[in-house]
Amino acid sequence: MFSVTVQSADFDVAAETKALTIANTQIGAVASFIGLVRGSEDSVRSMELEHYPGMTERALEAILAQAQTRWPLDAARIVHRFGRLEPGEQIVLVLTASRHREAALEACAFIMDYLKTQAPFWKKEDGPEGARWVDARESDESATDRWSD
Amino acid sequence: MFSVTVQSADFDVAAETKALTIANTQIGAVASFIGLVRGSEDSVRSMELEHYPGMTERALEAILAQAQTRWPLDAARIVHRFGRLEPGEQIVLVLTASRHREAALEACAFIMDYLKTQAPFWKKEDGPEGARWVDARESDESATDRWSD
Amino acid sequence: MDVLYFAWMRERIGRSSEQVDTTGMTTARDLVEYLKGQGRGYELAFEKMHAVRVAIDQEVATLDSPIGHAREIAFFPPVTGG
Amino acid sequence: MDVLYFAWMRERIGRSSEQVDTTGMTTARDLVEYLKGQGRGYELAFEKMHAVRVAIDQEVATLDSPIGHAREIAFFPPVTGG
Repeated sequence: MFSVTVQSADFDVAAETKALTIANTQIGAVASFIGLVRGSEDSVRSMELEHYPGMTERALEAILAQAQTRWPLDAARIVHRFGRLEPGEQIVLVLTASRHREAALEACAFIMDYLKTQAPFWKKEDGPEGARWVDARESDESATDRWSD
Repeated sequence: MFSVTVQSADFDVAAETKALTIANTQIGAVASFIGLVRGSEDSVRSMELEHYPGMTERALEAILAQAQTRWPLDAARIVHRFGRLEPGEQIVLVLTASRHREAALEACAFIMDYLKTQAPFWKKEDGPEGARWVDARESDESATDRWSD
Repeated sequence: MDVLYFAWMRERIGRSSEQVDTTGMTTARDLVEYLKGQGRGYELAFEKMHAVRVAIDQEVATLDSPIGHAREIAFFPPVTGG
Repeated sequence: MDVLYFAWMRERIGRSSEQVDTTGMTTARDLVEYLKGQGRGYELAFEKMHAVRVAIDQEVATLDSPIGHAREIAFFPPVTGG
């Protein structure tokens, strides 16, 4: 019901949603977020996603555990890819399921905000001027802060 | 890029997501919401969803137009089913796509809140004590109100 | 004028639509007053007016909205989709 | 002790992990000071300490965290996943 997977393969949001909800007809709401590689010939041509095996899974599980203490979730799942990805490809999937929509939607936003600053992934983009490591965004730090109370 | 469909058939969130994003590699974020029929032998055994053909599509399109004025969306879609549905079946899909996750996630929540109070659908649930029309929820009205400013 | 009913209002009235001659009526409320005199089903359908919603030509309206140039007016309870 | 490096820190140092004898070191900062003396690549990797993150046994830590009983310590830049 609460699980994370770090994989190089692509994922299917419909299949993941079905697997998450099929055993529980008390779930009325499923929210999801999918991150995609943005890019073009003139900007990002491909991306390499590095991660810290072992710690990544622990960090993602800790985020799901935190979300469970805040919202009445029936199920949640994170799938995050690593390795080489092209523009338009799926990077990350967050799924949250609850009886009510507010919990599912808010928990989904919360998990993404925390994932952005807590999960040990690093992106290296390849573009017309060569490869460069993506800088962390200040706005991601402040997005995490909005949940602290 | 911005479309609504009211149909009795089921939908596939993966196929809908792909169709929404395939032509635009500037999209970095897709948020989605799926509503499911909650129920069991002891509560809701099935549901009949009635709607107002013509007005329904207009109301959903108006909600997407409102969302576009508030967030920088690249694409969005609503699929809403009508007719007879069993527990666990998908009722509604909202998909929002943007460059950034905040816009996609917030617009998705906004669209669902407005859909709940603005789109002419009515649910009739069939349970162990017969069929009954679902009452509108006070909390849905207040969820819409939180967006007015 | 086409008059449409949905959900439990449709069930109480026993039909989903009908033609009504609205000559002399100004607002949706006038139409409601006329319909309430058309039998027990109508009376029950319009019994709790706080639970009655109105759309004129498929746009949300109020009981005080003018119906002069409308082609279609619909009555229904608060919506419960999503 | 296993010491791990990720992203541009790994590239600057030229390796993803190594064994370091941490006898006599108390905190992650002591380990950094030692590593900075191991060559130009290490110096560059630890040049901007505000951009260096530490994990001890796969848990987020700080430079002042004790490393006494740790099996694995990792250094990496701010994360950019999602």
